[in-house]
This record gives sequence, structure tokens and C-alpha cells, in this order.
Amino acid sequence: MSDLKPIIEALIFASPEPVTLKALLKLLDTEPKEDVEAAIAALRQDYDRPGGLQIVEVAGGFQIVTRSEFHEWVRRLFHERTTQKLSVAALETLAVIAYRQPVTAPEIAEIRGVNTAGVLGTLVDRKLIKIVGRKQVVGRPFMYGTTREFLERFGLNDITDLPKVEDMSELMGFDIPLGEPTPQTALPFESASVEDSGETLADVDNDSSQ
Amino acid sequence: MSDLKPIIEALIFASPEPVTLKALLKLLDTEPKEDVEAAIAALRQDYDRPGGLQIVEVAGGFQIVTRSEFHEWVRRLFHERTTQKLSVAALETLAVIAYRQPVTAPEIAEIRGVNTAGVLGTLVDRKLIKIVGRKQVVGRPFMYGTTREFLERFGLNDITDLPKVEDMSELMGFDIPLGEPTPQTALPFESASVEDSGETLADVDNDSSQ
Amino acid sequence: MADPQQLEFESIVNDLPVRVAAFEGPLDLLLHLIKKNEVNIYDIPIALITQQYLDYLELMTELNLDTVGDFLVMAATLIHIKSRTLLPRPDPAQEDPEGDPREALIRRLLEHQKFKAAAELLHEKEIQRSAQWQRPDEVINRVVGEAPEPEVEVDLFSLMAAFRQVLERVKQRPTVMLPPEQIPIETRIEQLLARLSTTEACGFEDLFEDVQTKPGVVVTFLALLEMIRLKLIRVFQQGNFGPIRIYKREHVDGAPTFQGMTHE
Repeated sequence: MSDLKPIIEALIFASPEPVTLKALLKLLDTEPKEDVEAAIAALRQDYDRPGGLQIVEVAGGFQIVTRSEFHEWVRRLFHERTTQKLSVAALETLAVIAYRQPVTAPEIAEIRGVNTAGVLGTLVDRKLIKIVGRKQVVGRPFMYGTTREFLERFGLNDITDLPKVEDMSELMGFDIPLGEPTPQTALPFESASVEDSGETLADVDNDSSQ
Repeated sequence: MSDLKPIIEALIFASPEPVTLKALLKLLDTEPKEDVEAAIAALRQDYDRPGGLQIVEVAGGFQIVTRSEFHEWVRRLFHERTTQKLSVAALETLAVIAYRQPVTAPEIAEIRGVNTAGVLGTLVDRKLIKIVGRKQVVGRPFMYGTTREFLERFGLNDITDLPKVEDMSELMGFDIPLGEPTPQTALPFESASVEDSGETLADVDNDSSQ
Repeated sequence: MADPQQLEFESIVNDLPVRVAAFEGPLDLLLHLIKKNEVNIYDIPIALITQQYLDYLELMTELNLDTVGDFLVMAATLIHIKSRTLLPRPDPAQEDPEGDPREALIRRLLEHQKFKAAAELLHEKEIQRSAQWQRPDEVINRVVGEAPEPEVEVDLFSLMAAFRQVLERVKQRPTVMLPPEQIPIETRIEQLLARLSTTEACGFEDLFEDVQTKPGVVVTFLALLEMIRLKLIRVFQQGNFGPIRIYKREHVDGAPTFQGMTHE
């Protein structure tokens, strides 16, 4: 078969595990062993050219990976690629700020049940949130709110455009028991607008002390 | 930098999603734009050789994938593809959204003749569509658009890459009156870009009121 | 039910794939009927198609299909169109000034048909694309080290979903039944007196500046009333709705002392 070499290349490329000679012979069961071995040898010779990729033998099989000297670039890629995406923790924090703003770090931590200090920095760096003032309580913590970039990013005209939780349930088939609100679950739904938030924040504090 | 081409190859290979030129320029920020572009062109030329792999442009970026003609061989590696199939209802809804975006649920229902709430939820869950804003009409319904994942799944470079109406006539049981286009029938295929959509939406409303 | 109708029913049933619900909606059913009857979509014989449509609807109802709702609206539309085509026109030679009553329906059918075709083209694209295999993540995880933290696309939906997630967690968090944090009124009086001793006077609002909870506000207010009763402070207001200021009193002979106060 004339296509033996490219087929083997495609197989090695697509396999999550290193592909053994045995596995290749099984997949290409109509091909003589010598031909398969020769094709592998030719393919490996192809990869000896200076390129970004190499064929390595690991765990008794073949695998196509990036050349070791470029690993630093690959790491950088993973470091940098986060422009469009956020970690789950960051997104949750952003959601809390969006729905509860203006809100302080301790309040966010209280709602999320975990400390969020590092994540706040990320969100400020990405211009999704900003400091909007200080809360007039002990320690005068910073209050955070969402930015204009945030609205643009999410296609919102203003913050009152944020979907209410009622919308969510209708839209997504989420089942949110709005009927019998416990204090904790009832509060967030009422405070989508900034105007309400002063009162709501007081209620959160109240809530947390129970 | 002499290594530019192999570095770009390694980056395209390693990236979990198609790498845009913009992302490459950002990663290789010390390199002149022309050099990066030249290196990409040279790399693409390399991949024109008959091999098992190819570079495709999808979702606005570059990606290294196996050549389609070896699909059956690669498929033998796996018991089944992990990507779930889309139902006919999901595909049709997706088509309406793709050609008419941004578009609301009532507008989709008008075209499809059935309520599509459940299907929309599925498509959102599978990240093929997303909420892109709210329409400034009574009830302020959510507007939907397609995602990057949508482009990736269907191998489209951008939304203007959608199949054109001319490709479609034989699929339809009826002739398309291209000669005397009524606004409603002519629009969907001319308005693949988001910029046009305001007009399109107006026409949908117009339509539904008749 | 008349026999001819019964026949029509059977012919419809025979036409149908195994599942009757194969028609996703009324438009699909109409297109099916148009094709089956081999009639021109631009000149739909509305009486015939309406009759067959209603037959099918009856069948659906008998089979108790849940999706009848969408089909009922179309049935009404069809009957309306039919009645309009039957109305005698004042001058038959003249065209109906309102146009062909079928026109809007025809447009919808074409539109619908077009998107069905678009869906098929999309599906073809999907098949082509699925023939291109990507590098599995496992390969790179081995190069980069541990798998990077999973990240999610940032859009309105994921934002909503994240908020919902947080609320779910709040709900599941065990509720610690602590008694409401109650500062005893005496303690609060001591705190306020300590503060007043450093300044000559303070505003009413200032009394609450370190209070973050509703019970705290209530306790502070009760403490204020108690301090007035005990003549520990004097309260002045500048006119109606003017600012209220609180002054610490020097000890007044005969007044009950704070220390001697009994609190129930």
C-alpha cells in the first residue's frame, strides 16, 4: 500500500497513547510486517528534519510530540491562552460581583465559601471588575463592581440587563425552588440591580451571622 | 529568529484550540509581523507534501489535523467517536441561529414552526450557541449566536464560511426563486455576517406579523 | 368517522415512518403533504391540503401525542386561509386587493424548507470535519507537565451558570445554628460612652458606624434610649429633620448611675 507511511503518521498523531508496533500491525492487518516496519523507519527519518515536532519512543510505542527545545514556548502558550477563558473560581467570583455589586472581598468569600483574593487580581487585570469605593465599615474594605468592558464582553447594555435567576430557570430548565426561599438562597435573586445592593449587603451580613 | 517556523509548528500542534495569527504574534512578540506571517506561509507549504497530517484554518486559527482521506484508518483506533451526534431538531435550530444571528427564541420558533426551548438548552449546554444579549423589544428576550466551538465542530473558519444558498438548491425539494427574491426568503443566506443582523431581525418580525 | 376519511388516515399512516412524531412541527407536516400530493408549492390546493392536515391532526390526537399544540395553531391558519379563498370577490376579474391569502404561508414554508436544507449542509460540514482528527490532549499534558486548570468559556450563560452554582453551594452548606450575635445592651452602652468620652459630641449616624448587622443596629438604638433614660447623654436636633447630635452629660446628682442600673 503506497499510503502506508501517511496512514501510520495519522495513527500515531491521533492516538492518545503511544502506538506500539504490535498495535500498528493489528490495525494494518493486511500489510506485511516488513512493509509496516519500513514505513515506520521512513517516517522517523522524515521527522529527523529540523521541525517543531518529533517522533519519540515511549512506553514501547511511538508518539508525535513537540521538540524538547521548544517546550518553553509550549508552556508559554498555556500560560497565555487564558484571554478568552477563566478558571471556574474566577468565573464564580465574577458572577457574584456582577449580581451583588458593589461587594467587598470578605462578602464574596462569605458567599462563595472560599477565599478569593488571588482571583480578584486576575479579574482586575482582565478589566472585568474594578474597585468602585470603600465600604464604611471596620477595615474599610474595597468594594468591587463590574466594568464597561464587562458589559461589552457579555453583550449587556447595563447591569440591569443581567438575567434574573427566574429567567435562568425558564430558559435552561434549571429547577430553582423559588417557592420556599431559605434566607441564603432567597437573597441573591433580589439584588440584581446596583440600587438594591446597599440593603442587600446588609442582609448578607445579617445572614452570615445566623 | 531562525527557529520561527518550527516554533510556530510546535505551538499550533500543542494548542488545545486553533491558534490565531493574533495569538501567535502575541506569543512571539519580539518578532516582526511579516516574519511570523512568512514563517506560517512556509510552514503551510511544508504541509502541502503528501503526508498523514494537514494544517487547516478553522474558527479563525490554524490547526494541525489528520488528512481526511485517512479517516477510516484513524477511526479503527477508537471504538467510537466521543463527540455526540446532534438531533435533526438541534441541527435545524442551529442552522437558523447560524444564518440569522443574533436571533431570539420566538424568532426561531416562527421559522421552525415549533417551540425550541428544550433544544436551545441542549445547544447552550454543548457550547454550540451562547446568549449574546437581549433584544430591545417587549419581554427583552435573549438573543442567541453561535460560538467558537460551533465553528470548530463544523470546520468553519468564520461565520461567512457557512454554505451559500446556491449550494443548497438541489437539497431542497423546490426551486428557489432566486430571480424574484422576496425579502424573507432571500435574506437568510445573504446575512451570514452579524453586522447585517439588525436588518434581518426586523424582517423576521415583519414576517411573523403577517 | 366516514369511511373515505378512514382510508385517508391509513394512507397517511402508511406514509409515515414508524414514529408518527417524525413531523417535528406543522411546517414539516405541510411540506410532507405538498410533496406527497405532488402539488406546486406556489399554488397549494388549500382545501385538499387543509383536509389532509386536519386528518393527521385527528390521528395525532387519537394517539395522544403531546405535541398537538403547535399543530393546532397551523390548523386554524389553514382554515382561515381556506375560508378567505372561498369568499366571493366583488369583481372576480379583479385581483384580491389583499393578495393571495396563501402567500404568507408559502413564504414560511419556503423559509422553513431553506433552513432544513441549510441544516443538511451543516451536517455535511460536520461529517467532513469529523474526518479530521486532532491531537489528543494527553500528548501535550505529558509535555507541559500536569494538565492545566480546566477553564470555561466566558459568556453570559456561563456567568449565570456559575452564579447558580454558587447559590447551590450556599444552599448545601450546613447551616450552623448559632444564636444571633447579641451584644448585651450594657456592653454597647460602655462602648458608646467610651467613644463619646474621646469627642465632645457625635452625630446620630456615627453611633452606628461600626455596626454591620440588623441586631447590632437594634441593640445600639436600645442602648441609646437607655442612655437617655439614665441621663448619661443629651440629644439635640436642629429643627425638624435636622441632624441629631449626641452629647455626653457630666454626671448629674441624683441620677441613677450606670453601674447601679439593673438590666432585666
